[in-house]
Amino acid sequence: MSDSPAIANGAAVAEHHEHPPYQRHHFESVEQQADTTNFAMWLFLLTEIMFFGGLFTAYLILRNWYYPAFVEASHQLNIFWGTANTAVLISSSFTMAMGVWSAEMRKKGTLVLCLVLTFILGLVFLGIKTIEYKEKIEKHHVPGFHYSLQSFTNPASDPEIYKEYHDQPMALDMARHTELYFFLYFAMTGMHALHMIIGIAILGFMIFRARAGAYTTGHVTFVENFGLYWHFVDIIWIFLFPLLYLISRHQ
Amino acid sequence: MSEQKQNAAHPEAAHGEHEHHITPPGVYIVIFLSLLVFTALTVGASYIEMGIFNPVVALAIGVIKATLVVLFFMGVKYSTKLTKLTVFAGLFTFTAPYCGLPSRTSAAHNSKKQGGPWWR
Amino acid sequence: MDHISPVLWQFLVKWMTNFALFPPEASKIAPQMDALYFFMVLVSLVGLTIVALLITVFCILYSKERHPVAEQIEGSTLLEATWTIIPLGLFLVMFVWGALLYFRIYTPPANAMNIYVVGKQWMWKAEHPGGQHEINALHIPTGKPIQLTLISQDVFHSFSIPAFRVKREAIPGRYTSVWFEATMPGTYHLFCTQYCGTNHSAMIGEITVLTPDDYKKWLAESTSGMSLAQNGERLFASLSCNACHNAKPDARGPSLANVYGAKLALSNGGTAIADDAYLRESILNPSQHITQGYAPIMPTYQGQISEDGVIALVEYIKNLDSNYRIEQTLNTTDLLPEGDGKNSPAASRSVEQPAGQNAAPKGTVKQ
Amino acid sequence: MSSTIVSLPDQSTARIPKTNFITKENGLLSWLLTGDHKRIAVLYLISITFFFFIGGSLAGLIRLELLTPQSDLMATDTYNKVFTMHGVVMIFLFLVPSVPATLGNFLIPIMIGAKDLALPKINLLSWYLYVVGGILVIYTMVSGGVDTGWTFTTPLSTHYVNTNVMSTGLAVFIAGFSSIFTGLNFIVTIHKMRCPGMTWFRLPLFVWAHYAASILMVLGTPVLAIAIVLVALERTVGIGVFDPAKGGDPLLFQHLFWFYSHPAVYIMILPGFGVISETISTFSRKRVFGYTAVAFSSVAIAVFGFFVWAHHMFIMGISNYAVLVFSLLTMLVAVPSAIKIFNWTFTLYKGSITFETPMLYTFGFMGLFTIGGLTGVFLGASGTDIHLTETYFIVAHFHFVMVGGMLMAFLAGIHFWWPKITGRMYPEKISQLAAVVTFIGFNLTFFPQFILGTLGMPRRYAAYPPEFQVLNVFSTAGATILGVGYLLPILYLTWSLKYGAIAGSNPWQATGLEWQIQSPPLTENFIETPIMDHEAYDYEWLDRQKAKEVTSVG
Repeated sequence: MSDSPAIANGAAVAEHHEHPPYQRHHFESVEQQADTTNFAMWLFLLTEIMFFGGLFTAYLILRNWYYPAFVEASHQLNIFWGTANTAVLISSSFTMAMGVWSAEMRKKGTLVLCLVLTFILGLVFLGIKTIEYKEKIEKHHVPGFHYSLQSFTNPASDPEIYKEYHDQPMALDMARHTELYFFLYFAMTGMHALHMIIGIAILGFMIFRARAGAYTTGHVTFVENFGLYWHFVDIIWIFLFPLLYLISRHQ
Repeated sequence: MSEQKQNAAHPEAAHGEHEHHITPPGVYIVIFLSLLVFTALTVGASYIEMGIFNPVVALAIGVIKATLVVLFFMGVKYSTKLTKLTVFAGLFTFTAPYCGLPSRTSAAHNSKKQGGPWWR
Repeated sequence: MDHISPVLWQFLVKWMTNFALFPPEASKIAPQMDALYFFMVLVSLVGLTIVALLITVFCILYSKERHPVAEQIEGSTLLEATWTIIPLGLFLVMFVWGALLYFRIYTPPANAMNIYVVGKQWMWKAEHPGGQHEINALHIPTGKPIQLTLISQDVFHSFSIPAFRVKREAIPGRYTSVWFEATMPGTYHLFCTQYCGTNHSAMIGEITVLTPDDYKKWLAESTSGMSLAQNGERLFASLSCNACHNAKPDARGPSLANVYGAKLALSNGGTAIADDAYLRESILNPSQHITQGYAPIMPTYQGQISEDGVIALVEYIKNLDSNYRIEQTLNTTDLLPEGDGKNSPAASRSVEQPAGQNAAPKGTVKQ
Repeated sequence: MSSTIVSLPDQSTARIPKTNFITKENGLLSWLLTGDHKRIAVLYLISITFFFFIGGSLAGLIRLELLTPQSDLMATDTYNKVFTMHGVVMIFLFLVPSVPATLGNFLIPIMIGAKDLALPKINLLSWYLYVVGGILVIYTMVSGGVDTGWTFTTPLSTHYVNTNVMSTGLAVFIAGFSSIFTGLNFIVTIHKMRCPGMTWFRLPLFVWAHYAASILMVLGTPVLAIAIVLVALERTVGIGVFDPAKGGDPLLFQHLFWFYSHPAVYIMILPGFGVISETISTFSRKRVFGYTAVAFSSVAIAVFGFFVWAHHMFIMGISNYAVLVFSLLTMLVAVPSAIKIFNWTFTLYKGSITFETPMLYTFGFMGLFTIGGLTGVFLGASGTDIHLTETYFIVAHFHFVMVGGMLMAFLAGIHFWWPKITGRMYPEKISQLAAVVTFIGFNLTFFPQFILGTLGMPRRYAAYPPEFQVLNVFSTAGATILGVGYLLPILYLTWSLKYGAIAGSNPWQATGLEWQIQSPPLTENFIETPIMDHEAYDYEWLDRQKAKEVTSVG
C-alpha cells in the first residue's frame, strides 16, 4: 500500500471505537446516521408528494371541466363517515407522535401501547373505508364495473341522498362524467389506503420489535422515520377529505 | 474531528447535546385537540352556504391542519434548516403547477378552452 | 465490380439531382420561416466555429510540449458575463422572432377559406365546403388563404406539409386549426408526423396546389352534387334537430340563425363565443351549453354522429350566419364554377331567415 | 503528441493491491448481497453495458430498414416495435442510469471522503429494481414487443394497440423507482456524508452535477410513475381520464409525461457535464475556469428544467400564453449550457494540455453537444418548432445531445476512471482510434438527419419517399462505423482486465480524493477519514504533496 497515501493530515490515531450495535459501519457517529436517515425519509416523502400530485392535478382539472357532475357525484359521499375517518386518522397521528415521544423517553410500555393504538386506529380507518366502498359497489358506482348513472339522471331514485341535497336530474351527457369523479375518488383514496396498508404492516413489525425493546435504547430513528411517513399519510387525507367530501356540498 | 469521534464513542452524550428537540406530550395534546376542532370547523363550514368561499375555507383549514401536523407532529419547527428547505421545496414543486387554476364557482361558464392552470 | 459501379453511379446521380438542404418554399409563410431558420443556422455556425476555433488554438498553443506548466486561473467575471449575456440576447431575439412567426401561422385571417380535415388510422379525409371529399389528398388554389380545421377520430395525428412549413396536431375530441397561402402550383408531400400506430408511415398524401383557374376546373369535376352545408342540413333534418331548433316562437330550442360567432348567454350564468369548438361541444355535450331561457332537454349525440357528421352540422350552422356566409361567398365565388355559388344553403334558407331572426333575441345576444 | 501525463509505477515491481474491494470477498453471493457502492457500481456497469448493446442492435435494425425507402426488411409493425424497444431500452435502461449509477455510484462517496453511500441497502435495492425492470423489458421483447413509441402517447397506448403495453409500463415504473432511489441516495450522501473540510465549494464539479441531476430524479420520476399507473388503469378498467370519448383529457397525459420526461433529458446529460469537468481539468492541468459558474449552472439547469416541459406540445394546441411562457423558459435554460461550454473551453487557456483518450472523447463531447444544444434552440423557438418538430431534425437533435453528448461523456468517464475501478490501464493507442472512429461515425450517422428533418422527413417512418434515400444511406453507413466505434472499447477494455498495465493509484496525476487512494480502492475507501484542506482541482497542492513524498522516501 506504499502507493496509496490516504490524505489524513490531521490524523488522529485511528483506534477502533466501540460502536453501538445499531450504528452502520459507514457512519462516523450515531448522530450522523440519524440525521441522514431522517433526511432521506423527508426526500422520500417529497417523491410521494409528487406522486400524489399527478392525481390532484387530474382531479382539479376535470372538476373544473365537469363541475356539475363532480358536485353531484360528491354528494354520494357520506360526510359522517368521512368526518369519522378524519378523526380516526388524526387520533392515530397523535398516538404515533406519542409513540415517538415514548421511544425518545425510553418508555417501553407506553411505546408498545401507542404503537398498538396506532395499529388499531389504522385498521378502524380501513374498516370505515370498506363500509364506504361497499356502499359504492352496491350502488354500482365503481367506474368500469357496470357503472350506473341512475342516481344522477334520476336523483329521486336515491331517496337518502335526495332528501339531503334535492339534486336536479342531470342530463345524460353530464351524468356520464360522474364516472370520472368516482374513478378519481377510488384512485386517490385507494392510493391512500394502499399507503395505510403498507404503514399498518410495518407497524405490526414494529410492535414486535418494540416489545423486544429495540427502540428504547436510544435508537429511535426507525420509529421517528416511520412517524414521518404516518403523518404524511395523514396529511394526504387532510386534503383528500375536503376536496372529495366537503367543497361541493353547497354547490 | 476528534470531538466528533468522541461523540461517536458516546452516542448518549451526543444525543443530549445537539440531538434534536424532544417535544413534550403537552404540545402533542394541544395540537391533537386543535386538529379535532379544525375538523369540526371545516365540516361545520361546509354546511353553511358561502358560494365561492366554501372551497376556499375548506382548503384554508386543510392547509392550517397540514401545517400543524408538519410543524409539530413531524417536528419541522425544531428541525434543521435543511429539513425546512426540503419541505419548502416539496411545497413549491407541488403547488406551482396549480397556480392560475381558476377556482370554479357555479356561476362561471366553463369551456375546455378556458379552464386550466397556467401551463395549459 | 461490375455490378457495384452502376449502383454507385446511380446513387451519386440520385444525390446530385435530389440534393436539397430545405424543401421548396411553396407558401407565403415559408420564406419567413426560412429567414428565421437561416438566422439560427448562421448563429449556430458562428457559435460552433468560435468554440471549435478556441479549442483548436488553445490545444496548439497550450499543448504540454509548448506549455509544460499550466497557469492557474480562477475565472473571469467579465468573460463569463460576456458569454452569458451574448447568448442570452441572441436566444431572446430568437424567442421573440419565433413567437411572432408562431402566432402568424396559427392565427388564420378572417377571410380564409375553411377546409375540414379528419384524421383517422391511417388516412386523412379532407372535406371542402363545396362538398368535395378527398382521401390522402388536398387540392387548393394559389393566392387564397386556406384555413384547415383539424380533428382526429381516434389517436393523435399530425398534419404536416413541409413545403408550406406548417404542421398541426389533429387531436381526438377537439378542433385545432392552421392556415397557409400557397404560392407555387405543384404537388407537395403531406405527412402524418405524430406516431399513430401500425401504418403511421403510410398515412401520407399529396397536396396539389393549382392555379385559380385549374382549381375551378377541379372543383367542377369533383363535386358530389351537394355542398357540405347541404349535407349538414340533411343530417340536421334526419336527426330531427329541427323539431326544436326550428326558429318558431314556441320552439323548445334556440334558433341557430346567426349563432355562429355570437356571444351567447348561458343558462349557468356564463357567456361563451359560439365558435366551431363551441358548436361541436354543444352537439356532443349539450348540458354544459344551454342557452339562457331554455330547458336542458337536448339529448347528447355523443357516439351517434361521426366526426364527419359533426363537421357537416357545424358547417351548416355556420352557414346560417349571414356574416359568415357573405364572407365565404365573397371568398369563393371567383373560384366556384358558374352557378355553383347558389348551391350554398343560403339560397334555400332565405325564406326562413326572417323568422329565425325574430326568435334570435330570445336566445342569443349578438354583440 | 508524444507527451503525456500518464505516470505509471514501475511495471516490473508493481502489483495490484492484494486487498481491495474486488478481492475482499469471493463468490457470486458476496456480489449479489453486497452493500459496497463500488461493487454495486460494477454490477450496474455490467448490466448497463448489456442493455446498451441490446438497444444498439435495435438501432442497427432501424438503420438497416431505413436503407431503402420501402419497408422491406421488416413489416411496419415490426419496425414500430423495434424503434419503441430501442427508445425504452436506451432511455430507461441505459441513458438515465448510465453515468450516475455506474461512475456516480462508484465515485461520489470517494470524492466527498465517505466510506459508502448513505443508504447502502437502498442502493442495492435500486440495482435489483433496475434488473427487474430490465427483465420485464426483455420479457416484453420476446413475448411480442410493444409498439406505442417510448412516449406511450394516449389514446394510442390505451385503446388502439394490442401489444405488451402493461409489461413495458411496469418495467418503466420499476426502473423509475430504481432511479428515484439512486437520486435520493446521492442527495442524502452529498448533504450528510462529506468528510471534514469538504465544504460545498470544495466539491468536485462531478458531484455538483450529480446533485442537480438527483433533484430532478427525485422530483420528476414519481410523476412519470403516476402517469403510467393511470395508463395501466385506463387499459384495464377504462377509467377515462385520458379518453376524450369519456370526457377525459388526452393532453393531460402529455403534460404528466413530459413533466418527467423533459427533466429526464437533464437527468441524462447533467452527469455527463460532471464527467467533462473532471477530464478537462485533469488533462489541461488546470482548475476548471469559473468553478462557481459551472457549479451553479448545473443547479440552474435543474431548476429551470422543471418548467419547460410543454415545449414538447407547441403544435398540440396549448394556449398561446403557455407557448410564450414555455418558449421563453426554454431559451433561458439554454444559457447555462452555453456558459458551461465556454467555461470548459477557457479551462484549456494557458493549461498544459495532453491528448489521452478521455480527453479525445471530451473534445468529441464539446463539439457534438454544442451542435446538439444549439439545434435545441431551433426547437425551443416556437415558430421554427412548427416546421422541425416530429421530423428527423428532432431525432438528430436529441441524438447529438444524448449520444453525442452523454455517451461520449460516459466513454470519457469510463476510460478516465477505468484504472481506478480495475487497477489497470486500457491500451492507449487503440482507444484513441476508437474515440476518433466514434466521432466520425457519429457525425456521419446523425448529421444527415438534420437535413432530412429540415426537408420534412417525419420520424418513426418505416417507409419514406424515395428522394430521402441518399441521406438515409449515409446515415446507415455512419451507423456501421459507429457500431465499430462502440464494439472496440468492449474488446480492449475486457482485454485490459488481464493484460493492461498496472495503473497505480494516480496515473493521471489528478487531484480528486479518489486518486489519492489505492486502485482498486479498499472496501471502505479510506484507511482513515480524510480531511479536505484544499480546493478542488488544486494542482499546486498535488505538486507539494508529491514533493513531500519524494523527500520522505529520499
